[in-house]
Amino acid sequence: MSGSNNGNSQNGNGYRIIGSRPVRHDGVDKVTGRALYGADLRLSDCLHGKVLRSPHAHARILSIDTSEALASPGVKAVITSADYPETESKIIDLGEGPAILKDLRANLLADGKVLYKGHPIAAVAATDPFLAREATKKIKVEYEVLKPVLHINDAMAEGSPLLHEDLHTDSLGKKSDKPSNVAKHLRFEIGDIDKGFAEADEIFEREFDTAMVHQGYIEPHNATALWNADGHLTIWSSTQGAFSVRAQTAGILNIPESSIKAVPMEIGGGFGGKIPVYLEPIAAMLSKETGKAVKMTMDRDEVFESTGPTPGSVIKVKIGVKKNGKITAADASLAYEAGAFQGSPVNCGMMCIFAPYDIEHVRVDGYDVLVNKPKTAAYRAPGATNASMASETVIDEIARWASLDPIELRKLNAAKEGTVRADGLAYPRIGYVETLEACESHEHYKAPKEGSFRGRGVASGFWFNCGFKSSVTVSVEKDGTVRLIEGSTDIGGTRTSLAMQLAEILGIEAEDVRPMVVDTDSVGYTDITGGSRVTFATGLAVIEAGKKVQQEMARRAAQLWEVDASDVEVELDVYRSKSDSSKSITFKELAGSLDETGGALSEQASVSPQGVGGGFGTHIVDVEVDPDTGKVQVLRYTAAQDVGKAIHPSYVEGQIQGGAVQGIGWAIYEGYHYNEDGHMTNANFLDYRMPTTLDLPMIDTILVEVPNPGHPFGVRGVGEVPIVPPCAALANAIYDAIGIRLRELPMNSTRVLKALLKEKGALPQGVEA
Amino acid sequence: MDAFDYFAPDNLSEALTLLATPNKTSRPLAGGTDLIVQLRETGLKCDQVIDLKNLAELTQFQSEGGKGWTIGAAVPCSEIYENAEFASQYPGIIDAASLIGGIQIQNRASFGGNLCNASPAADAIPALIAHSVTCQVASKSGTREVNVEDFCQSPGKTVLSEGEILVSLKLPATPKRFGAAYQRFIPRNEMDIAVAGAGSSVVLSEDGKTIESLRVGLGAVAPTPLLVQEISDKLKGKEVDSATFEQAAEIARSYANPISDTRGEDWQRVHLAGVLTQRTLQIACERAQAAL
Amino acid sequence: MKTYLKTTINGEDKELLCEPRQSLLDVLRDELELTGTKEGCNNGNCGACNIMLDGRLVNSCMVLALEAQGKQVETIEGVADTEGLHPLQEVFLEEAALQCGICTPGFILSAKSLLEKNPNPTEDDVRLWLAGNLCRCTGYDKIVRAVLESAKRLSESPQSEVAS
Amino acid sequence: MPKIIIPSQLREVTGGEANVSAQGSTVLELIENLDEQYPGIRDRLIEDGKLRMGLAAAVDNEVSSYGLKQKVSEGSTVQFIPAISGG
Repeated sequence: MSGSNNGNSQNGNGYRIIGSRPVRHDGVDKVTGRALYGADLRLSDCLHGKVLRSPHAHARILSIDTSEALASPGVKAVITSADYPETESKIIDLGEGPAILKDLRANLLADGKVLYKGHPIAAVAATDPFLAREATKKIKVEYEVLKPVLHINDAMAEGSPLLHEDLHTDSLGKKSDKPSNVAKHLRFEIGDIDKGFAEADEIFEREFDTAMVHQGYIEPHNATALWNADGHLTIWSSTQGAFSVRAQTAGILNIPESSIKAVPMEIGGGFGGKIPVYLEPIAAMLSKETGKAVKMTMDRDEVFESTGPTPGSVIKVKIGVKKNGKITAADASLAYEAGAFQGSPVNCGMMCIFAPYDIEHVRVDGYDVLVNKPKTAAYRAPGATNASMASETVIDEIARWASLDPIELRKLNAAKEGTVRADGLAYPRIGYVETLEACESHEHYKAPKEGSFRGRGVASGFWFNCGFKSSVTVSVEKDGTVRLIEGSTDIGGTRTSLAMQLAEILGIEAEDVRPMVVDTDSVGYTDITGGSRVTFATGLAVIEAGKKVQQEMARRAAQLWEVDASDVEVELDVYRSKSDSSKSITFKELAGSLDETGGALSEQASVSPQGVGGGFGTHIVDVEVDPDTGKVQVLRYTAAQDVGKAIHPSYVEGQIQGGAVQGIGWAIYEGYHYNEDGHMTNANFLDYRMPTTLDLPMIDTILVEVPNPGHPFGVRGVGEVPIVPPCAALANAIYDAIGIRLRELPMNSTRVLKALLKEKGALPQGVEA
Repeated sequence: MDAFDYFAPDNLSEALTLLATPNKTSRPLAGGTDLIVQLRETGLKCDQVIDLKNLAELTQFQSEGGKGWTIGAAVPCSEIYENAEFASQYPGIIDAASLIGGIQIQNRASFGGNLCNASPAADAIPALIAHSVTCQVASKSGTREVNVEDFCQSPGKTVLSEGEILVSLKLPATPKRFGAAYQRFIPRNEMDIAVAGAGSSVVLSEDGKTIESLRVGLGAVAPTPLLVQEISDKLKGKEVDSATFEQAAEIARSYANPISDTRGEDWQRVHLAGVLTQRTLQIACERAQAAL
Repeated sequence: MKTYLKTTINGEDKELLCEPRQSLLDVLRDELELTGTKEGCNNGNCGACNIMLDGRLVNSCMVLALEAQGKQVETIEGVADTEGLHPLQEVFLEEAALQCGICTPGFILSAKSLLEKNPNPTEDDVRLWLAGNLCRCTGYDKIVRAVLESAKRLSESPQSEVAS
Repeated sequence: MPKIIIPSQLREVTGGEANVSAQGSTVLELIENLDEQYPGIRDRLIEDGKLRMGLAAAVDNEVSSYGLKQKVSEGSTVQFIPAISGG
């Protein structure tokens, strides 16, 4: 086990295991190719399913004729939304919050209308994937093609084509009289906004437009379902939450959750995009129809066109500031693309946009806007990156206006414990200022900037992280090792961060803990892996179960020594009799005598914790812009983040590096490109450009540790914060390099070149700026 | 991908016979990095795939003893740039061979395949134009030579007629005081297809101060790759200086008439045609001067 | 129409019938149940399906299975041997150079072919060689460091060439 | 009596008041009591017998997952904020 005991985090203190860097438990299978992901599953006598997807972005379905497909070679079943069982329930619990059942169903199999190109219409099960795909081409669908609406401004405009004729804007319970593409309007307000702007010496008002982007996980979605004659349904799939698969599938198919066993396979990346189900209920229906197992996988273009990218957005920001740089008022309007059905994370963007700052007068409006694009889903701190691109760019402008160093200005206005956020909640202990100070004192920030067309940018970001529910079971083996059974699918090494917390409690080595992610029949209810919650919340369940094991072991020692349990004390892994110091036994030895002291030892714990610790990050980036081509090259990147307490520093660094690079891709390379028919023209990894090794420098990380009081080890969620600052950091660095403010994402070479040529008045005529 | 039959003939005449099989659509296969994607994603009609990688004529790669080199149409890019002797004489070709896709693609993709795909993006072709490459075409009735700048006729269409195969590329020996370079603009640093590309070659005077002759090829800025003859005619004899390079860029821009698509805007491609011409001419001259 | 294929995979001769339209990736996974080679995009843009074909690193999704007739194929399953993991596999674990792990087999094959060709690569050499392998979890930092560390460890290790 | 901070969009029902107080020991009782003071506010907060979809109750700055059944003590402050999800 390499790595020092306290890790290299800033203030390692007295832990044995926490802060060290043990090798992950599930690693060997992953580096040898033995780990089983959803597509690797081999069930005997298994059919293959393929989906027919809409070629139109907006159309009414007049008729569907599946007869010829059903008669095609090897085809065993064809289903459409008509095959959904009857149900009266309107709202179902996703295991992560409620969802509208009618929308969930219609998104999986179109019901009357297709609302985005790629919208599933029917599904075929056949003896092999080639035959299934060929059969989908034999399904005859008659459409009445309608005009698609693709941009937020068009969707919100009067007289825009309506995606749902019966949808009225909901303003916290009040419905608009006319139907609209705006599903929801939300507003936060603290203080008196007009008074705030009246006190300002200068007011900055800017508008931003960001493109839809995708999580980009390398593993396409997959699901295999087997509906037994006894009505019991087993689902194997790549998911961020097996219990959520169970909840959604049960709701959609109107069957009891208890009749479903969801088996989470190894997951090949998710970042929020594998919380919703896309294939599981379809595979289940095909399996019920055919009496055989049905396996489905998506192609890469299906993943882009038909799963859950994160919303593009139009954001207006207005900030009032005094000459000394003190912000007096902040007002924002955020319009997010919900896609085909309501439910964008605009509320989360509203809570995060001014979160790093202590501002007395704040108003934020949020609009959930439907457009003919796939239904958006969560993507790592969903909604926060768009918002931070807007606010942190204006904050940078204000710093230059007030001739203050960008970090100075942020420190002047920084949120601290007790600061009230726009949504009205006051912060507990937080570490934002500490991240600013970490950057300010870092060598990168002090390094001189040489070379022309080079610039340095800074930006901050916040994410509140989640708690939700988790359960674990801990069993002691006779050889003194411990089995940790838990239900949190492991994307970023959480098996190890949980095993380390258990080892710390029991005073044993991390290698002596066997963490296992199991199916929904084998562990207590556990919510999705998401919201950066696993090391925190499932960690709390591990700690509780670990303490119960320790107490039971103390009772076993007492039994062995025939003393009263209260006479036994434990220190690390040694149990000792207070009254007779000669009586002492290690955890390992005691485990060997479990049979004589009462038999097997296994403890369970379920938690639904509060005390969730929000996280802040501040990033520094150096860029060079090629003035002739507009290409932006990232030269250096440093990310400081308040991680509370880094349990396994390597994996905390990995989360920060991965999140930062996704943010860099979002900032300068990635974006959905639609033609005017609403067809995505870059639904592949060639033209949907995710950063490669050659586009990036090393990503240096600074682990700032301001412990979260809500967790015994001080743990805060770390996974989502790092994706929030990069877009604005790059926008500010590009400004520093070429003196031009870019307010559209992606800031790709085309846009940078256009801005450069416009600046020199060299933009060819007819090219609108 | 619809079903098809697969053949891997080991001699050219059998390959030509197979390619000419009546009422069957036959497609030649070299590296496959274009063909397999098209079969899988565009539903390209195909009854037979004829794998040409066992044909000696298409996998040959050797110097013709001072009279230039021959590269088989199916030779993968990596094999080309791994040949040190070749690399020292044809820097522009090496630039092109080592830029296409990642290592995995370069171990399969061939110049022949790139030419036959005739994509307007034409990733490697401007470098071939700069090096005055000629294409050796064979059919049942014999062989013929086509200048590489004439090989692509329109997007996806080449000069090859029914039953003809591109067998190899002939590269003339590089004259003294010769320099060449190829660059393409891609948004990332790898894995992208060219938004615009330019290949330039020069032969300098004895003192290395003037350009005796030059060739500039452009890619992704017109339906087919272009040899900008006007640059060769107008700038012959000019000084090796930025004014000349600027003139060349001006002429190059005038020949570019690109489309706008996912990868780039039309005005952007026109602008880049000029920038890349300027840069590759400058590097070509520097390389030629270095060899004086 | 099913066609006979005979090829050598990780040193073992394999014979089977397959359809010409099946890629080598399809055959490895669906016919030979060697599922360590992963599909990420099926059009040559992500490297998750990397294998060695006659000593060359290729995307197996872009190779028709029948093109492997009589050739040597090496997959992730052939990298470790009875003595244990290849240094790259060990260092990837020690340096936390993977998170979800779907891209890891591709990166191991890719890095191994680099080190066999260039035992002492610079950071830029590594980044250029690995540009054809996409990863979305790690941001590449620890992967590049792991390859550089493996190069050091391989050059220091006195014993003979590791099983390749 | 527990204090309640009225969400911006419901201040039209409370005559522009942002800070009010009400009687009750659970969130449900508080809302029932509020509705007596400001008729119509109950239906803005509750739908099908539960807190409106996408809404959560926060008591003394802690977001509760128990919705209407969340207990509230005399000195507490209750707010209604959007329910959050993760990615």
